[in-house]
Amino acid sequence: MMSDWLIYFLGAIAILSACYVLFTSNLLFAAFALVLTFISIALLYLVMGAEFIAVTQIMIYVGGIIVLIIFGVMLTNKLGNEPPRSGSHNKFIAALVSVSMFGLLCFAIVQMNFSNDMIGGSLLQIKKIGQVLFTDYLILFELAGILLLIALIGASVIASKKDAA
Amino acid sequence: MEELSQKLSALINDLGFLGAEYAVAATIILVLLFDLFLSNRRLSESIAVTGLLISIYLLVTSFSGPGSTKFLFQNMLLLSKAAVFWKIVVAVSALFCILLFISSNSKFRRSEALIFILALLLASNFLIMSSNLLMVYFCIETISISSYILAYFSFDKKGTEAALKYLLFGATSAAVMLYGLSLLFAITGTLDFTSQQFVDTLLATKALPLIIISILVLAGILFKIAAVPFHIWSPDVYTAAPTPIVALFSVVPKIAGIAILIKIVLALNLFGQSAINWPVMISTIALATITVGNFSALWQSNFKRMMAYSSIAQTGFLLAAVAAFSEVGLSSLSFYAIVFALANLAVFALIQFFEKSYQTVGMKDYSGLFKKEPIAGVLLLVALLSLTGLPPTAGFTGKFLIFGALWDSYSISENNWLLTLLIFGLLNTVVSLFYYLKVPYFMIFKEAEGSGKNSQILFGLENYLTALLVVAILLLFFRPDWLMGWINNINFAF
Amino acid sequence: MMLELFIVSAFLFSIGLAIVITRKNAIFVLMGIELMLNASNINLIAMGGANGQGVFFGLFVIVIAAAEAAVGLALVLKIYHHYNTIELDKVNELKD
Amino acid sequence: MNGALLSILIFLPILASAIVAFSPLSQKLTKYITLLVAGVQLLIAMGLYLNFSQTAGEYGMTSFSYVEKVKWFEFSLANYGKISADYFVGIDGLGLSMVLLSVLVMVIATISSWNITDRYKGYFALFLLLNGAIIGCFVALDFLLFYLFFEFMLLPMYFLIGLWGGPRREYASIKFFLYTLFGSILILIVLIALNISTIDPVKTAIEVDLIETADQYSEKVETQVHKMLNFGKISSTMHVHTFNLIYMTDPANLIPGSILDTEGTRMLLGLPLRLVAFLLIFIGFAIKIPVVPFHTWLPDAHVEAPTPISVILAGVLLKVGAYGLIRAGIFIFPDGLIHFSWWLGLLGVISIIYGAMNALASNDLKKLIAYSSVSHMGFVLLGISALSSEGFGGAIYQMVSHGVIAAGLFLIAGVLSDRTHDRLIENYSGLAQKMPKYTVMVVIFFFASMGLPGFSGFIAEIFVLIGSFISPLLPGWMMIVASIVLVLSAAYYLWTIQRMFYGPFYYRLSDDRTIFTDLTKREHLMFWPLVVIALLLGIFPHFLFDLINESVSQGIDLLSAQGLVNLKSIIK
Amino acid sequence: MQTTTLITNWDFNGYWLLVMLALPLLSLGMNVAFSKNERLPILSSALLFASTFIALFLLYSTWNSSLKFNLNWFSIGSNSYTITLLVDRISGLMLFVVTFISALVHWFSVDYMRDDAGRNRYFALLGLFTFSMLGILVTSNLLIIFMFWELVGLSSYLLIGYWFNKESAAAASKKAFIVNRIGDIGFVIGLAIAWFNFQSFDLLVIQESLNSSLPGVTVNLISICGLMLFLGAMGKSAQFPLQVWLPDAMEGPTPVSALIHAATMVAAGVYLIIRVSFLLSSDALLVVAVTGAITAFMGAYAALFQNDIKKVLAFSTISQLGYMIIGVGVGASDAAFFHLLTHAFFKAGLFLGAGAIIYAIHKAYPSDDVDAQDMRNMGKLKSAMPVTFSAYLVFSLALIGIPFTSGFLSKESILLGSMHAASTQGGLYWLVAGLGFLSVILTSFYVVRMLALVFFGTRRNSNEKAIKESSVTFKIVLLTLAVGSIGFVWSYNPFSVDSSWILNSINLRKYAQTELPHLLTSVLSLICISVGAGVALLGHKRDRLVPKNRSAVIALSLNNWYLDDIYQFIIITPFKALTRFLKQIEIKVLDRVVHLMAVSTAVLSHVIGWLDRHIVDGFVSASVYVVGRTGILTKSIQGGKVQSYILLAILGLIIIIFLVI
Repeated sequence: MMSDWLIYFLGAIAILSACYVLFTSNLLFAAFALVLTFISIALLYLVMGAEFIAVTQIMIYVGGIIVLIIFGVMLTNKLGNEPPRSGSHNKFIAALVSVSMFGLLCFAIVQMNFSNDMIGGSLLQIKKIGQVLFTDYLILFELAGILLLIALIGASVIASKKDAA
Repeated sequence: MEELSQKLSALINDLGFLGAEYAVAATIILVLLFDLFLSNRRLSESIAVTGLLISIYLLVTSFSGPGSTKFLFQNMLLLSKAAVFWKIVVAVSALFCILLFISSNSKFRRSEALIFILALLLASNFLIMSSNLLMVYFCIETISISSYILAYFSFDKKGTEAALKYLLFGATSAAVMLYGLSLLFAITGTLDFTSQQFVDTLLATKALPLIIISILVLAGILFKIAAVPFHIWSPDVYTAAPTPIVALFSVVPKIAGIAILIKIVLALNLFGQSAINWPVMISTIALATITVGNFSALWQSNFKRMMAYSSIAQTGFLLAAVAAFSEVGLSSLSFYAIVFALANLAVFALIQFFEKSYQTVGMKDYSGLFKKEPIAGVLLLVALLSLTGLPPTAGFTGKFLIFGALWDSYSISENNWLLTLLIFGLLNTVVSLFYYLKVPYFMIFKEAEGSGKNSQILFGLENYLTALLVVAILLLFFRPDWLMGWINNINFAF
Repeated sequence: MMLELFIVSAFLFSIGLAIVITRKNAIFVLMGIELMLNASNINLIAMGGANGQGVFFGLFVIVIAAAEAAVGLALVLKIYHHYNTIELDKVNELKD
Repeated sequence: MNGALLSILIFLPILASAIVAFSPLSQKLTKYITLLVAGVQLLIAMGLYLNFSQTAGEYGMTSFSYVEKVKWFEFSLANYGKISADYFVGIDGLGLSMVLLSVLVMVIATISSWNITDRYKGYFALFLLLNGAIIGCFVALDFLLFYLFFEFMLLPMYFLIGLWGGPRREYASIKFFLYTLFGSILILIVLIALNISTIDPVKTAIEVDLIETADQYSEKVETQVHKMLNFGKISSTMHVHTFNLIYMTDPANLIPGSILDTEGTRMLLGLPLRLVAFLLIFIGFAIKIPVVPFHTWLPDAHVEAPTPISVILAGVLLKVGAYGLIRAGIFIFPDGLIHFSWWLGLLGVISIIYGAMNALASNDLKKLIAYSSVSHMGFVLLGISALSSEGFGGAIYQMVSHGVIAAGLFLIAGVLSDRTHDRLIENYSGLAQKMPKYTVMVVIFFFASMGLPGFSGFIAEIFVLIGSFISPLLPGWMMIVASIVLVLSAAYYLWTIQRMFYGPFYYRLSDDRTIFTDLTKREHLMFWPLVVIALLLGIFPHFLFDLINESVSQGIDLLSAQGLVNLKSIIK
Repeated sequence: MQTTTLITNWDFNGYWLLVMLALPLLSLGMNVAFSKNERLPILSSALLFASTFIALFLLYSTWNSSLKFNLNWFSIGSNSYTITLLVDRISGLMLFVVTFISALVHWFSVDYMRDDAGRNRYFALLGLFTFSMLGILVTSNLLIIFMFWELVGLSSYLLIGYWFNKESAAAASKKAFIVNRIGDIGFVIGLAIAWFNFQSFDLLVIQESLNSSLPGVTVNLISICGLMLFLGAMGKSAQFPLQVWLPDAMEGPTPVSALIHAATMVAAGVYLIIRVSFLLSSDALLVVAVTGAITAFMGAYAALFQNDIKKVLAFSTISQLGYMIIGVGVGASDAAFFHLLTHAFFKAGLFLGAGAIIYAIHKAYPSDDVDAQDMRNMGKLKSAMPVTFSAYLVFSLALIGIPFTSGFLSKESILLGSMHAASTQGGLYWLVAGLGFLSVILTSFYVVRMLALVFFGTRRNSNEKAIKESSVTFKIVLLTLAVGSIGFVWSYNPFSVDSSWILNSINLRKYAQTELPHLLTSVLSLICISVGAGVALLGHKRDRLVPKNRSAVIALSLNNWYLDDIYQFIIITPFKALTRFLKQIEIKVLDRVVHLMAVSTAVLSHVIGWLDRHIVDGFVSASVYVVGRTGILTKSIQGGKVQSYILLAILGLIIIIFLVI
């Protein structure tokens, strides 16, 4: 039952920090709140017994994406004494849409019956993951390589100074 | 360990079936390398064309070979005649777009674009074949990311803006789809949507969650094919991106998306036993797409923007064929998709020609150009008429087949939605005529303002390509059996 | 327990959506998208499925998220270069 | 040799169109080529007329001659069976009379186009294209082929009006195009449904291995195929769906349980589907005819179109609508005709009276003539809906007669607008003094149009009136109301003569009297053939009636019998 | 192709019939072809005289056996249509009278139209006119009759509008044709009913099947058929209420009026109704009789105070036609036919005489300031034009119906018939008879008034000039007609109708030959005549024939009962309003519906396009508005495009979910 409470706790942290991202106007604070969310999600994975994915989550999201985002924040704001701020709009309608979306999702989740195909923690060993990844998901793995390649080239093409005259 | 070696040998066996994809992937690498070290544009371009030709050749040989449906890579992919067919369509369209790209204005002509076009094609190929939800999602995202980058390739302010918008919109719809997929996975416990487990678990699911989940899942695909309500990105992107890229966007992802949409919808339809009335759902979306596309196109003054809405409307017609939920519908859809691709590519090729020769952007810029370019004008007219669906163009035959399929399904199911779709869809043709004829109207009826610029290029590659396409359009009207004979080799999954 | 996890993910998803819709700053929007992807990942990994399909799905989602973020941020920088702002309501030159 | 004549008739102008469009010919040469083509067509059509025999009866309801049947395409479509279309042309009396009319009008219109120099190449190319498409419509016996030509007429027409027309030409041409396209979409809906529902018994017999080649087909085989079809012995993949207009007329060829099956019980909006289909196809063709209230494109199109195009529009194009209604509407859906005859008749009467009233209120000469066309075409509808041989014969007669006379009327308007570019009636007075020969021609055509005995219009109108009175379907008052048009047509024509031609001479817009030159030789050349034909048909009606009698009498007998049977079975 | 053989059972007389028909047509053709030839009018007259001789020959040869043959015309479906040519005594007589009078009119016109530039056109049209009239006479087929009937209408239109430069002539010709067409509606309906009932247009066949009383032939419908045909006749023969065109038709050249009033156009109607009278039931006959009586009275009354000589004659024609119709209505078709023939002679004479007078005055006053037709400009012409006067006198007396004239015989027989009908059937027939006799009084008054004004008294025109007889041709023509108007020609006993050879020889419905009404009628009519003449002579003595002040009675007469104004008010004005209304409907409603559809399409497209891009923003700004009003949120929301797209897409998704649920 410990894990249940952990899940509640981590879920609450994730939600609260996500809410902070939603409502804060300070970009940097938002980024750090997002880190908190990601970390609590990673911890959730751990609780669920998916260590590999939890580690990946922390490495890529916290170590990669968030850093990228913070760089983005820095590069797109003239840093001074003022923290980078940004407002929001469409609040009313967005609240409407989000709440109804949430309502619909809850409806669906409550009414649906979950599949019985649960996995045991043993299946999630690193070795096993490696095996499956290079057999069942071989083609996807290769494709992921291409995806990352083009994302890389794309980002460099976009970010390069060369512009059309 | 026994299991593992079995798997490995199966893998090695399966690898042999993806020749065409290897060709594309190898071309990507080659182009990249040559671009890096030689930076010879011509060379990269010819490599790309050659690679694509090889790929097409491989596809055609596998199509004409004995066609058997085959699962590859642990049910990750499903190789069937239908898939090969779609792959050929996509590959040929991509080849055409690359040719268009080669002949385009050097301003946009950077060989990196080739990499993304090829990557997009590669992902489309896998998307068409995929029978796994993860695969579907992954391919859609790969196509999307390539597209975001390609949309930027006009390298200007507008291009950047369009690309960013495209990215934000696309990523959101992909996220929505992903959420739907995750719920679907939670219900079924499997990602293989061709499996029995998938069907059984869904049959046990209540209608309400199924509806919500299905629609969430559809979001990503509707985004890819630019159907209502996920169509809004396309006008901006079409306006800002370079013409060959737009031509690519209007055909390749759309056809790949339709191909996978058919598969997923058929899977979700559960052989007609689904709690959702899929024909109603799809025909609603189709009708909305046709109507929104047509009516929004009416008052556009930018030709490419109009074509964006036009391809939205055309998507609606493709969806209408899906809504028939019959083999006839799918055969008709295949025919129509090809005809649509032909006509759309022809139009974009001509847009590029006129852009290059006369710096045209808006429709008004086309005023009086018929006198200077009568042949291109006639070609444009025929292509647009085909999009409208008037005889003697194959567009008519395509529409005829699609609506025939709808009638047929109606006669079996007596679903009044299908009839509504049939009648309003056809009446929309009248509306579409209005805007399709707008550019020919300016070309033929209006006099050019001012002295009128003269073309620097007499007759570009575009025109030869277009002439080829237009001849095909006309030919397919008079001999639809040639193409239909081909399509009839395909056994659609039913 | 599954149910609670799914509700959490639905909550996160909706917040992500709200962020995407409301926040003017492009980077915020990207964050929102990441949040939505993460929400889905919670579902996938919670479910797991036979042969750990869910986990692998989650893995690839993370890959995609990274690629998307890279391209997206590159574009944001370019936008900043062109418009000198990344407030989306000011990036609005493409109209009919 | 007879076999290819109709094809020559269709493709000669299309070929010439290509030649004209793509070779650097002078205006003079171009128009002579056009005239030559029309002349050759006229000769061929005359030959067809002289060798025409109605004895051959192998194609069902009415007998067709000069039949050519070549496979166009045939492909199978999944579990739906095969779709086959033929290049299938042939004519019966009805078709031949229409062909004769159109080649005649084409010759006249060519002569009338003599002075077109502006972008002449495009003009004559489109003109020839239109020519071929029209002929194609009249000889096609395959619905798809018919539809192809039917649609194909639109585009040349659109450009001819839009490029060489009057000041509001663009508006008129787009209105024309959208309107008629709307109509043809409705037809298309029915066309698709018909294709789904009908099989080709010959090809199906081959498909199910009853016979090996089409030559072995006999009545016995036909009965067998129909029997098998009826008992569901032919699986759906074996069905060969056809566009053949003649097979479509035979309910035995309808697949049981298909949309338009006569045994079907499908209802839509409270009506059996067959009747709905009839309504759709009716509206589709009614737009072309045009029937009030679907007529508003006509005045605009006519007013703005250049004279030769008006001539073709009024002379031939409107007949395509009526012809289509007969061939593809009522022959296939006789039940619809019987069921809706009251409404059709009513629309006919309304068109007759309403058109005439509007003509009376028009102050533009061309508009007046256009509205008179609406009025006259109302007779066609009234005659068709009467389902009596007099009415039906009269309707067909009216089609030919109106073709000839309306062509003349628009030429008349053209003569004046050639000289002054102004068609407002009130701007003129006393033209008879300046242009006596022209006035004579005006009087001749006006009286011909108001149905003066001796001209073809009389025969047509009187028999439509009589036919509608003795009709088993229409109430007597319709004929009585319709006959009011005798007074109305006299009123608007005579009033026009009085205002424009009688009284002292003046012209309001210009003091230049020299522009009012009398008819030239060329103009005489276009008028007199029409006068002669109108007179010939007015005095010797058997020239035409002998031609169409077969279609009329058999048509009426079969229509009423078949229609009642169908109607009984669809309305249970 | 099945061929139609045109002619069967053809014989020698048939050729002559065709030649007779062809001669006027030949005249037409020649005059059209050689439109500048000045000699042609004489040739035309000669052709017409030749035609007259042929008619006479035909009359002779068909007197005992009528000429009849069929031409196959064409067939529709299984029904074949034939043309039946028929010359019996009735049509033979009519043929002769028509050709004869037409020939005389031609001859008269040679001089009358000598100075007119369009002379050849005039003669061409006369030829057409005669041809059309002959066409009506030679067939017993209703359809063919109708065809020629319409041709008569056409030629009258062209002849009345002969001087088309005159606005009034143009208007009159139009009016004549249109009013005739109103009658034609009836004719067409009659045709339809006839075909419906008998599957034939041939009067002989119809009569036969009526006699054999086929089952399924409804008597009422037949009667309606007859009445409808009568409606046609009413138009042509200017019966109430369609008589308005006839007075205006005076706009044509005077000889044309002679032709129209005497032999061709108006005769056609009476001829037709005589021919089809067997279709009429007794009720229908009563309708016919009453119509005739009203017309006779109205015409006579309208003629009372006219000052235009041709108008007087025109109204007298209307009145006399009324008599003929009375004749048919009371069952004395033979009397009607008799009156038709006699009337042809004296009315032609009257018009040609009037023409001669007008011509003479016109010669004397070449400038147009003197209205040559106004009787107030005449007077005392007896001495100036003695031959014309004597002929005119004979015609006038015949018109009144004085004994020894043809008019006495024929009018007597009609009045006799009406008396007989009144005494046997009573009721409204008494009104018919009464009006008949009343009209006799009026007739004698206006005829005497006309004679007095034209030939007696003093010249009322101030600058007196010499007016003299014009041409020999005129004299010969007038005298010939005068001979034809004398009673002896028509009956060896000019007092006894019964001894008239015409009445005895024709095979028509007979009036009853009883003694008492015979004498009574004669006496009564003579009294009536003397009353009318007496009043007129009294007026002449006191010089009050041209009334100075216009009382209502006189105005009513002068304006022909105000019929034109009434029609203008109750028919033409509302009708014009209707057409204008329909035009407005066309523009405002039908076209607007189309436009509206186009516009709404456009608007819809704008709306959809706008919604497409802006719905969210719009929704947002609307909610901002609402929210701002309530003060919950500050204005912080502006349009952010891409997010709006996303919002819209998600919203669409939710909407679809709700739709499908």
